[in-house]
Amino acid sequence: MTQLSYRAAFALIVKRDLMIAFRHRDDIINPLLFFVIVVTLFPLGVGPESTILSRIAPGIIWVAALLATLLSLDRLFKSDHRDGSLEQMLLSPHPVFILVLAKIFAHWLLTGLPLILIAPLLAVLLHLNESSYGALMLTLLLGTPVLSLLGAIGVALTVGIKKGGVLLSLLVLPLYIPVLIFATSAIDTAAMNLPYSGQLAIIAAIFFASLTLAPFAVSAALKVSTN
Amino acid sequence: MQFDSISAFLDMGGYGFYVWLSYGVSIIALALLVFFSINSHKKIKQQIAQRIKREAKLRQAAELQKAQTSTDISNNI
Amino acid sequence: MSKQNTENKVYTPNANSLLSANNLTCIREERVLFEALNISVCAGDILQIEGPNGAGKTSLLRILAGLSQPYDGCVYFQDRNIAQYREVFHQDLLYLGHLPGVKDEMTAQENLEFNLALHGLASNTAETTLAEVNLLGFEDALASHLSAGQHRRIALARLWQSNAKIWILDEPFTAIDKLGVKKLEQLFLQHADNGGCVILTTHQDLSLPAERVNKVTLAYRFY
Amino acid sequence: MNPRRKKRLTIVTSLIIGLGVVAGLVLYALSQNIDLFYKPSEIYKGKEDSGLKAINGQRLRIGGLVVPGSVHRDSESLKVSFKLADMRMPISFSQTDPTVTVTYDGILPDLFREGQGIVANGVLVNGNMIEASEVLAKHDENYMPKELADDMGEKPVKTSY
Amino acid sequence: MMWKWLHPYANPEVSYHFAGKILPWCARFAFAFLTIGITWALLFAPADYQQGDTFRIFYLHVPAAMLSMGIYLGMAIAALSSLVWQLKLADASAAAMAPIGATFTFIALLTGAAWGKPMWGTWWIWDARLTSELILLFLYLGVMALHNAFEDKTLAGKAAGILALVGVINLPIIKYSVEWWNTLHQGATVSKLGQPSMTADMFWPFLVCFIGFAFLVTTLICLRFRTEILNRNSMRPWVRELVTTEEQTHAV
Repeated sequence: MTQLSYRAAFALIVKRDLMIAFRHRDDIINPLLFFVIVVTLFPLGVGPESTILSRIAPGIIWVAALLATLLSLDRLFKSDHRDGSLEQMLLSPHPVFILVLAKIFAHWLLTGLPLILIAPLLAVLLHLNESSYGALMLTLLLGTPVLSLLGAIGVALTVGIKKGGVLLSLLVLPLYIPVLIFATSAIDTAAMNLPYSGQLAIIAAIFFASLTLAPFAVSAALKVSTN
Repeated sequence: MQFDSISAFLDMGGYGFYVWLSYGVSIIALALLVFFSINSHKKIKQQIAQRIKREAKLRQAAELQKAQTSTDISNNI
Repeated sequence: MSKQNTENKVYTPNANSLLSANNLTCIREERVLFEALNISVCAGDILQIEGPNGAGKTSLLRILAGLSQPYDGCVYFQDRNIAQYREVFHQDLLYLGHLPGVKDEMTAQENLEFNLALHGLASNTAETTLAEVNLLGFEDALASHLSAGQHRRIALARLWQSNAKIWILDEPFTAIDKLGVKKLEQLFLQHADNGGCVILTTHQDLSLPAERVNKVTLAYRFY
Repeated sequence: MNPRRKKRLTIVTSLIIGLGVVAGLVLYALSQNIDLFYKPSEIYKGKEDSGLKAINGQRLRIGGLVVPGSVHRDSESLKVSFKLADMRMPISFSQTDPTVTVTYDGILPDLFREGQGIVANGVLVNGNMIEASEVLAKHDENYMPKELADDMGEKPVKTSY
Repeated sequence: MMWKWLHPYANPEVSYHFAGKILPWCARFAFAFLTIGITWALLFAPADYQQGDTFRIFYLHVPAAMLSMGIYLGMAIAALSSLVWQLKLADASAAAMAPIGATFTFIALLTGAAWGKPMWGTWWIWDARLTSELILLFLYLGVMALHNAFEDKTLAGKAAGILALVGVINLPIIKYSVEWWNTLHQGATVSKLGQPSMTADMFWPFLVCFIGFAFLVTTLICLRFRTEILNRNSMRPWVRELVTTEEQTHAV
């Protein structure tokens, strides 16, 4: 029997998930739209004063990104679980962590990446301090994969539960806190013209830690919830 | 004894509200926890007792049916 | 096929059997579905699991496939514990559950191709294989436009391409017409003759020769 | 290669590489001395490590010791102003210490007193004035009865501000 | 048939009865220590030179905070042993600990707030310790919610265990991350072993209180552990026998 290499199996799953998502475009566009609308709500709620907005812009963008990711997490394993294709993937002769990693990567390509691309536009609307743009992009680049990785753990744990939506946010949001704190702190620090490489290094550390450990946690969780 | 009178004790040097709030809520929370722990223990036992009765009934019904139809459902117990 | 309760704890799996289960116990929601169950399946065997609803047929199949963990006991592929040799085992396993695992957003052909590719099989024969299950002309139809029976047939199409020795099929005949059932049964026989084995559950009576089919019956237990 | 061994090898190598990178990044981050508050002297000289100076109108957080005798209360309102000097152990003050003036409009915490360490959030105005929006008192780690504190010369001043 | 059950699954039964045996003693000790400790703390311990009588909150706040962390650690260790060594009883004990830990975290937060208001001038401050304690509460609630969401208690235990473990990796990160707002909370007073930075007449009532709370926690864990064992083993003959005999004695 010819055995697929890890890379081929990874690519196969990513390709499939991207194809499904592009045929079902709402899934990509809706979280993005949600992100934009949440961000635009803040000037309306807080008032259009630019000093206040630029002060809270990092927090708004990050919290909105977090919620948008949360909204899109359902797609990660839920539909595959519902139609049985998750089962088939777990029965394939590949290590589960490769499949999990591929699905998470596809999820990030479909949610994290668009968020990163659209974030600078929203930052303009919120009068983000000019010196903060670099930090915003870098933190999003390192931080959104973490959101997908940690979110996958939550989804994997709740995938078999009928009303898992609210539960999912209860499980996942506390885990998101460190990323949120360091990311906004990095952007704030950048606004004060201070070096923020320390914060960035910590987000990178969180990213690598979750990249290494989350696939195993997700595999274990999937094993439990598909039991 | 640190306090001269009951009122001084209740007053806690002006911080009575905060001290008694802490102690009060803590004791209530712990009491609730103890209560619910004991309660759930009792409830589980009741549930199991109910299940035993229900299963006994089910088994009787099944045996009755078996005797009537005498189908060859092999029992691997 | 042999099913006896053995008391000895140390179990040496039979190297002749393809798949064997030792002392399996399954507990679901605090209910014992079966306990101390021993099963051994050799090349050429067709094993039918019988029993009323809720007796644990699906649970047993999922445990045999390595999808669920038993409460107690082990499953061996040849002489290897599948909990440790999952990848090796799954190379030689084809499992079809209640859910066909067909994505609505992909066409029949894409679904089959993906499933074949995932198991390391060449996908260029997908079109001819779909013809085997009467889906000729539906290759490019999105699965969302197909019926439940057609979904099941897309899933079953893999059987014609599979080179896995062990087939575990949960109700494979659901929503399949008479002719299709006949064809599948022939395929099972052929697979068994070629040194494979089939483990399946079904509510229908198999029209295969009785001496070819072994049966395990699970009883509904009240506790 | 045997899939089981291949999988094990992949897991072990990725764990080692991943956790190694994590350890490296954390060490780097710790060496970066990410402290969030300015000391009073840093308002003048700029941050110790980077030399960056806070500019007027910038939001910042300042931490230091309240200079004894510098607390001025407005008799009409809650406005209060005080000077902050660099925190140092053991606590001592000298005339030559660079100080910044903090103004604050609000109720100070009970633990706020002269010679105490505090942290204030606010905006820098006029080079060395900080308009605080929040003043937080830091209390020390020692608990002792009043009599003992008297013996040790700790002044049990009940806040009178 | 009965004996076949009894042999491999003797463990839950033994531990059920063991927990039942130590439970009344722990309860008695807890009651005694807490009565003495709290009376001492409220009436006889000296007031602090700076903080006055609010210091008496210390005797609740610190034991609760220490136990809230300790229980989480215990839960994570139980979860780990359940996942790695497939210990079925560890599952049950992890599940038993979560609500207790959540209660103590809540108490630590509440007493902290009631202490902070007069001392710092605010009920709540987003400082490192407070924030991480709050997140600890969320983690506990998440573990409990996940545990309740599964019908099958064995699966529930495993899933909640994975979450508890992910949480335990995250706790130091969270703790470190919230140190950014660091500044307000004092350093640990009691953890400097052997040389607590408090005088003996303040320390002894604390110790008595702490031991009392620890016994209370043990009592509750035993109690809830027994409940979990019953819940997971309700199909076992020994449970059935136990329940039937107990019902009969009640009826009489």
